[in-house]
Amino acid sequence: MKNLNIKQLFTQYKMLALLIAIVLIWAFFSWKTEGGFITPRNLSNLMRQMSITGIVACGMALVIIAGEIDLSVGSLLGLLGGVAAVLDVTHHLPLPVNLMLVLALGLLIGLFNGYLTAYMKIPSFIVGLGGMLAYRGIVLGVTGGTTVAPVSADMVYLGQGYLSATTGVLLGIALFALAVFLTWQQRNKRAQHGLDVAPLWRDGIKIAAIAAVLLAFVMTFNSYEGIPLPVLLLLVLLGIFSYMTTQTVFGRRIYAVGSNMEATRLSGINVNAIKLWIFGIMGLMCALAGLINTARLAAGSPSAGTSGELDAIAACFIGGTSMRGGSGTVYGALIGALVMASLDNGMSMLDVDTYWQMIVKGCILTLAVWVDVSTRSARR
Amino acid sequence: MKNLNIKQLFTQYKMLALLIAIVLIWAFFSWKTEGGFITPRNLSNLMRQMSITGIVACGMALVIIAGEIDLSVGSLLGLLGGVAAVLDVTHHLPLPVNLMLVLALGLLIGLFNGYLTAYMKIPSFIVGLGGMLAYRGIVLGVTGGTTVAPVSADMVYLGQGYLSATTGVLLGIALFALAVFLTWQQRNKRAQHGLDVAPLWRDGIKIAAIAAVLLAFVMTFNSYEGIPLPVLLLLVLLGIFSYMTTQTVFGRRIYAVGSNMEATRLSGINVNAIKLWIFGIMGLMCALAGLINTARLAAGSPSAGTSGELDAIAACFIGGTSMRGGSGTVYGALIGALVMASLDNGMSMLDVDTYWQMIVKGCILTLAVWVDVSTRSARR
Amino acid sequence: MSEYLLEMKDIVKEFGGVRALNGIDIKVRAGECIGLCGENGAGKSTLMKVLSGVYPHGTWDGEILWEGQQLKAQSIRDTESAGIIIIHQELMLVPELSVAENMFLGNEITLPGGRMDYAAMNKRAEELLRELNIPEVNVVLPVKNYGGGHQQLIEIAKALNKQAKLLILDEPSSSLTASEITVLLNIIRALKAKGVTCIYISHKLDEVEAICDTIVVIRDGQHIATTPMAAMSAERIIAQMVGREMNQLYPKQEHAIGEVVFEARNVTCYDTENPQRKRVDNISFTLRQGEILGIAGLVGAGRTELVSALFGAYPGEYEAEVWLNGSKLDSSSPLKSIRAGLAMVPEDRKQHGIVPDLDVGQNMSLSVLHEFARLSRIDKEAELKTIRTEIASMTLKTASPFLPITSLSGGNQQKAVLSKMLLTKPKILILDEPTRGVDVGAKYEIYKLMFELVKQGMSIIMVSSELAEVLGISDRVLVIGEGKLRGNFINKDLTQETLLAAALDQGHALASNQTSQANQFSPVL
Amino acid sequence: DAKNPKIGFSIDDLRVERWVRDRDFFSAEAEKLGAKVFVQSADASEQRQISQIENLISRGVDVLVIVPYNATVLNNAIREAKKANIKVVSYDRLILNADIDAYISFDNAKVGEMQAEGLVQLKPKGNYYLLGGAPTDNNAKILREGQMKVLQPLIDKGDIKVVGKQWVKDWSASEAMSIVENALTANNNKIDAIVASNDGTAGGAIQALASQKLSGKVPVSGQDADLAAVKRVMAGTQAMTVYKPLKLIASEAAKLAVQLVRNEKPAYNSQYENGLKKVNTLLLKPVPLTKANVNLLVEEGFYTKAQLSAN
Ligand SMILES: Nc1ncnc2c1ncn2[C@@H]1O[C@H](COP(=O)(O)OP(=O)(O)OP(=O)(O)O)[C@@H](O)[C@H]1O
Ligand SMILES: Nc1ncnc2c1ncn2[C@@H]1O[C@H](COP(=O)(O)OP(=O)(O)OP(=O)(O)O)[C@@H](O)[C@H]1O
Ligand SMILES: O[C@@H]1[C@@H](O)[C@H](O)OC[C@H]1O
Ligand SMILES: [Mg+2]
Ligand SMILES: [Mg+2]
Repeated sequence: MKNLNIKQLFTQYKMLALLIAIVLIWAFFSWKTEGGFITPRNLSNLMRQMSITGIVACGMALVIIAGEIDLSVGSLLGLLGGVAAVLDVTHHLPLPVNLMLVLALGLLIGLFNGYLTAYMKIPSFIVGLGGMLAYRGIVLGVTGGTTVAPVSADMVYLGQGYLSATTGVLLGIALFALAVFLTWQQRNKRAQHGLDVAPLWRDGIKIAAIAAVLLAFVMTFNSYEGIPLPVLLLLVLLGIFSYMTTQTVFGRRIYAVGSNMEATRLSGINVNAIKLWIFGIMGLMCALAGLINTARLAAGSPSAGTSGELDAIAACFIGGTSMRGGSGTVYGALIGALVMASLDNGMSMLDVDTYWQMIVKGCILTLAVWVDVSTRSARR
Repeated sequence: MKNLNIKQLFTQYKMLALLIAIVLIWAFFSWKTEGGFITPRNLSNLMRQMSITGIVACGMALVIIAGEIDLSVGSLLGLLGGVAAVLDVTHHLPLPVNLMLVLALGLLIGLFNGYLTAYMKIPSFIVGLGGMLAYRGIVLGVTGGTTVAPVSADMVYLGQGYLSATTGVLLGIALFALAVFLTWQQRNKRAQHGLDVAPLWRDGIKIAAIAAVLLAFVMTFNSYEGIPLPVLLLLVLLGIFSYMTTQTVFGRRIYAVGSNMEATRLSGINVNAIKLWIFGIMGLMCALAGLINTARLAAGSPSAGTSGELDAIAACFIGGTSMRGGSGTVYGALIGALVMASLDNGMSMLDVDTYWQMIVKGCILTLAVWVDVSTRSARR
Repeated sequence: MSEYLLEMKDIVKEFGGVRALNGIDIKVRAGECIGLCGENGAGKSTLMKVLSGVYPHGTWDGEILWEGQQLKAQSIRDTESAGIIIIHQELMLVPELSVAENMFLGNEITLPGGRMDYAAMNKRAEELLRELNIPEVNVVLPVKNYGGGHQQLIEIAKALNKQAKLLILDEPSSSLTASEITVLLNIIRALKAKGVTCIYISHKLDEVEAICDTIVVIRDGQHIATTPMAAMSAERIIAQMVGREMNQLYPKQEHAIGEVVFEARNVTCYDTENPQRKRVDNISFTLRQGEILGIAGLVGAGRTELVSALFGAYPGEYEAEVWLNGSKLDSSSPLKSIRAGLAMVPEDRKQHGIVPDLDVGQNMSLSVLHEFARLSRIDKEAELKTIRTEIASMTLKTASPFLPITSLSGGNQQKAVLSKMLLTKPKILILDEPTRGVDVGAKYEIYKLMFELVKQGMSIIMVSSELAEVLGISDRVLVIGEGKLRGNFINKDLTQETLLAAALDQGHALASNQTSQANQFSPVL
Repeated sequence: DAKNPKIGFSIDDLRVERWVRDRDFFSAEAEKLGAKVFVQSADASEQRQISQIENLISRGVDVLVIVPYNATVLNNAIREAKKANIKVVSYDRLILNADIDAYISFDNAKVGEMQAEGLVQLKPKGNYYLLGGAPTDNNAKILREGQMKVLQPLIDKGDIKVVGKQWVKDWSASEAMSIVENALTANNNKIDAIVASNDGTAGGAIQALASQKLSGKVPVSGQDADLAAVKRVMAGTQAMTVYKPLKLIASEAAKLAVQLVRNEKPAYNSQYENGLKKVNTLLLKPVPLTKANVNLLVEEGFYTKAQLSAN
């Protein structure tokens, strides 16, 4: 049991390290911008700016945990965003229909990628490389190389809308209630099964911390315009994916596949089906990201999403997802995305030259992973 | 011994499959362009067009065989080409000095990448991702974001010069003599060690085939302008790298490291040093490719080499290098590069729409690897 | 219904033209415990993979009747639902998942909505582990935290958790200690009593003798004989396996033991996960010229850590002083150790021994490749000649040195790894579990080789979990327990009981039947 | 041959909207003149453009019309063309240091000037933000030079303050949007004008303004008269774009190309020094386009009325 605690602390510590990094980055930029960086308004911007990478990173985290990679996501995001724009601008489809169609298309293409990887046994790296070219080609074909605009106000709202202040508060309260309920349920369950229950004060502190974070979050956004819809979406995804990866059979099997595919197969699990669906989910995430991107730009641009795969992959790795598969978390990936977005946002606020921005980002990325690697145990 | 032949035939067959693919592609384009595709002039173009990707692919093949990947090569190529241009245009350095400096810089940066990967244990994927950003940033800094031109005629000659017809013929003869000598030496050696010697007719056929290929090669180039220097460089590299991977201790160790690094380390091999040097070589190749690129452009451009890493990696995979490391060949990678270049060249001669070009290339890439995967034995 | 639970008829399985199974027929009655015996590469595992659906129906020829019905399994799922459960020879656990998750992988207990019912699974997992006598394993920790022995037991627990009609155990005991094996055999007996049919594969014939009712021997992919155990003995099993009589398992040969040549002082290894914890705690010992030093101990005792530290291969923090012929060595990396005259054949052949993409010959020459090189160019003819000689002298069974190493049977792979190390001409040879998973015939040859080597003046350190082997081969035996040196015995009238007692003995003084002679240089005494 | 010449048209990047239109107009006119056109798009890669030019040469074209991605890197390729007796026309952007036969263009520096002028007319004083093109695109630099030619005197006078400038990777609209969002935050929305270098990036900038309810209040420039941009100009959210009468330049270029092959004398109206020689030039006028003169587009058939009114 002692061992367990150390280990737990360690995993928590890993996330802590990243959070500390974020605090440092934020502190630095706030100092440099004389507080401009941490105004509610900029934090709202920051979160909106990271939302697209974040959405893609959610899916990418699963893909990488399962021991695969998907390089086609940037192009696929562009393609799906482009399709959404064409359906909206040229065909005037009502938003819900449009959404459904684009999501379905994303799922389908994702499943196709998955099929090639899982059943045709083409390494996902290659499927991604091929898709990167092919899907970008299709966007160009679909949009004829032109920017498709202006998209309808409904759609723009998806990217630029905000929750009203009261809804935000209600949401915060609901989340808090959920946290309390879950903790209480867990205590009950453990007691019921005769497992040792954490001391009450520890769960108390946990709940208090959650309350503080939720409060800060809702307050910050409400003191600007409210919680932006893309950020809300990202939170929902974070919830769903965290639940999926830690609580569901499917989620745990993703780790199993990535950690030892052969053993998983020999345990009677259909590893191909798992991979197939992971890519399907990745496709769905590309559809969501594409929609939000089109909504944010109020236009479908043929070059949308270019090199989006690199951002998403970088976010996952910064967030501690293992290159070899089998370990990683979705919240880690999102924190990784936040690190990158903070750097972009802060440096552009400081009006740093592009080339310095690139150098700094490259160095930070490498540094972050180095810290991760060197604090991790040396064992393989 | 029978088993051995099957195995040998199989490896040869794999290369054969690729060569057949090339023949098909060439035949198709020649038919469609009414012979325009296989004019000496276009073949000369084609080879020059593939030379830069080819040079990078030589290094990348080693990196991938050793179980690593390098995503920074495109940016590094751009950086080194940019430095060469600046040294030439702004500082008027004589060409040999310039060459030496750029090669040394390439080696150094490559070794630095290798150091991060091998000794600091940062996954090469991340080192590459970081480098991709950072080195591109540095190019932008070095060139100030503008194109540095015009470079000196000496340097341009590197990229645009041709061997004279007689030199070409002499080179062909020399290569032929070398082939004869090596075959003869091998026969002798085998006899000397009491190993069975291949029948004379088989070596005869081999030599005849070599003669035919050399003849066709020299004749084709000479009937246009001669052998282009970048193509010559590529051939030299092919020779050096093939020799290195198949004949030297270092080469054998590259395969061992990529196949099972831990077992290799326990066999008393300094695996870190091997990785270090492989990245060093990769850096050198980037320097060469950067120089040729600058010479071909007659200018140092801040966007040179963008996404060059993807082309090189694709070439390696099409050429049968294994994703997992431990197997692959340099000539395979070059054939892979030739396949991609042929597609580009042929489709552009046929005036195919860009978006179709991208789609076709994406599909062919995936298809090629699928064929490779599915014809490969199911071993392991 | 037929009288047999299972009939396998005329099974043929080919790998790229090579026949691993060549028309095997096997019949199993319900409730029976079959001992499946055969040399390395005989096809035992392949046969079981055919049976359990690892190789789906259609990738092999022949017919399987299960409870009188044709069995055409497409995957493990199908055979598992029919009640055929297999424990694989290779460890098949998922390192990143918890012990409990591993035990329920593929058969998770779920709550509504596909949720994992952790409470239920953890509880059941703890029960199973208690049955296997390893309550110290924490079921919520990742499996990677546990060593080979524990993992093997977890694997067994995973199989026990499924409802088996037929349980196949493919070398389940290769990393287990004697006491753990006893627990395992008792569990199998209990299963038998409940009417579960078993197929038990092991190279340790005493286990087979102890629990099997019927012995099936196969050789070169063909069925040799099916005999009731009552009519068999270990000797007869061996004779059927190798096709000739073998009157002796341990070919002990006289050899001269010289002066102390090698000394390890104060070896301490720290756990990689938890640097506070010492996996090896200040061990020192000596080794004489021409001596075979056995190192015995329970699984997890730290023997592998000890020897890998000596060789400079321990992945975590460690301290060690290594002396050879009176001078201190730098053995901080395998490279330096090999140069200094040390060589080690690691425990885990697949992870640390073979290089799968190199062929047999290239694997053998890997460590000494530079010796064939002039100006870095390999003289391939010279290399091939050496390889051929080595293959002949090791009686390594391979059709050609150019075959992939992965196509060899385990025993032959082991020989290849061994000859890789021997080519470095070491003065001190460290063998970590040299005969794990190796058949009796090949074991015999490896022992013979060891004796030849010590006769030539080499000294050998052999880590082994098989006490019979330790006693049969060693001149002297060290016993390690919980990272500490627990005993140092001259192998004369030494018994398994003595060694076990020393290994289990906690907090007592160092056990030894002989002190002055064996350890005159040892700082321990 | 001279009657049915083969024209190779090498375009920088068909992913940028205007070039698609250039291509269509060009091909239509050339075919009318009896020529056959081979179009290539280099997708913003100088290496690919060189390869494609080489391929067009092997294809045996009689004249090359080139929209360089990077104007400084083509002289080797052009030397090859000259060796094969192929005429070379530089289209829209002047190819430097190379032996080209003719240049037809709207001047990029001029476009930059118009962008700045368009904004200065509306906001002669105040805080300006400079949103450049791709940092790797030479033309982005030339545009910036043109803009600065107008702005610098005003900056020196103290009327205009440049509160920030960034290049936009790949002319990407989303990148432009983030940059402007951050700039607005950093300056407390105290930005009075945004000099965007083309319509794509202008679109991103305007979306960022829209979320601050500033669109239409802060003038934004552009260029190319992309359909989306023209709609924005009409809606008042984008102050101006620079209309380059693409149909004119395209058909003039087609005519010019055919004339060169047929050894006829084209009607040049200017000469430009490209570093190697004085190049005969046909200079066309870019037109600053504001709400006041959008009808021009319909008159010239650049867009149909329906296109502009459809939403
Ligand atoms: N996937 C495979 N590809 C090629 N050959 C194989 C494969 N699996 C097994 N073989 C070959 O089939 C034969 C039988 O192997 P198998 O693993 O069944 O032997 P075994 O009796 O279980 O031996 P051991 O006692 O060493 O476990 C061996 O010659 C082996 O090399
Ligand atoms: N509790 C543990 N936590 C982490 N790793 C372990 C643990 N126990 C064992 N291992 C690993 O398992 C492997 C084998 O265990 P170890 O070396 O301790 O035992 P040993 O005495 O060599 O026994 P054997 O060789 O019989 O397994 C080693 O590589 C070790 O790192
Ligand atoms: O027309 C513009 C062109 O001149 C510039 O070079 O690239 C972007 C285009 O919008
Ligand atoms: Mg076996
Ligand atoms: Mg061990």
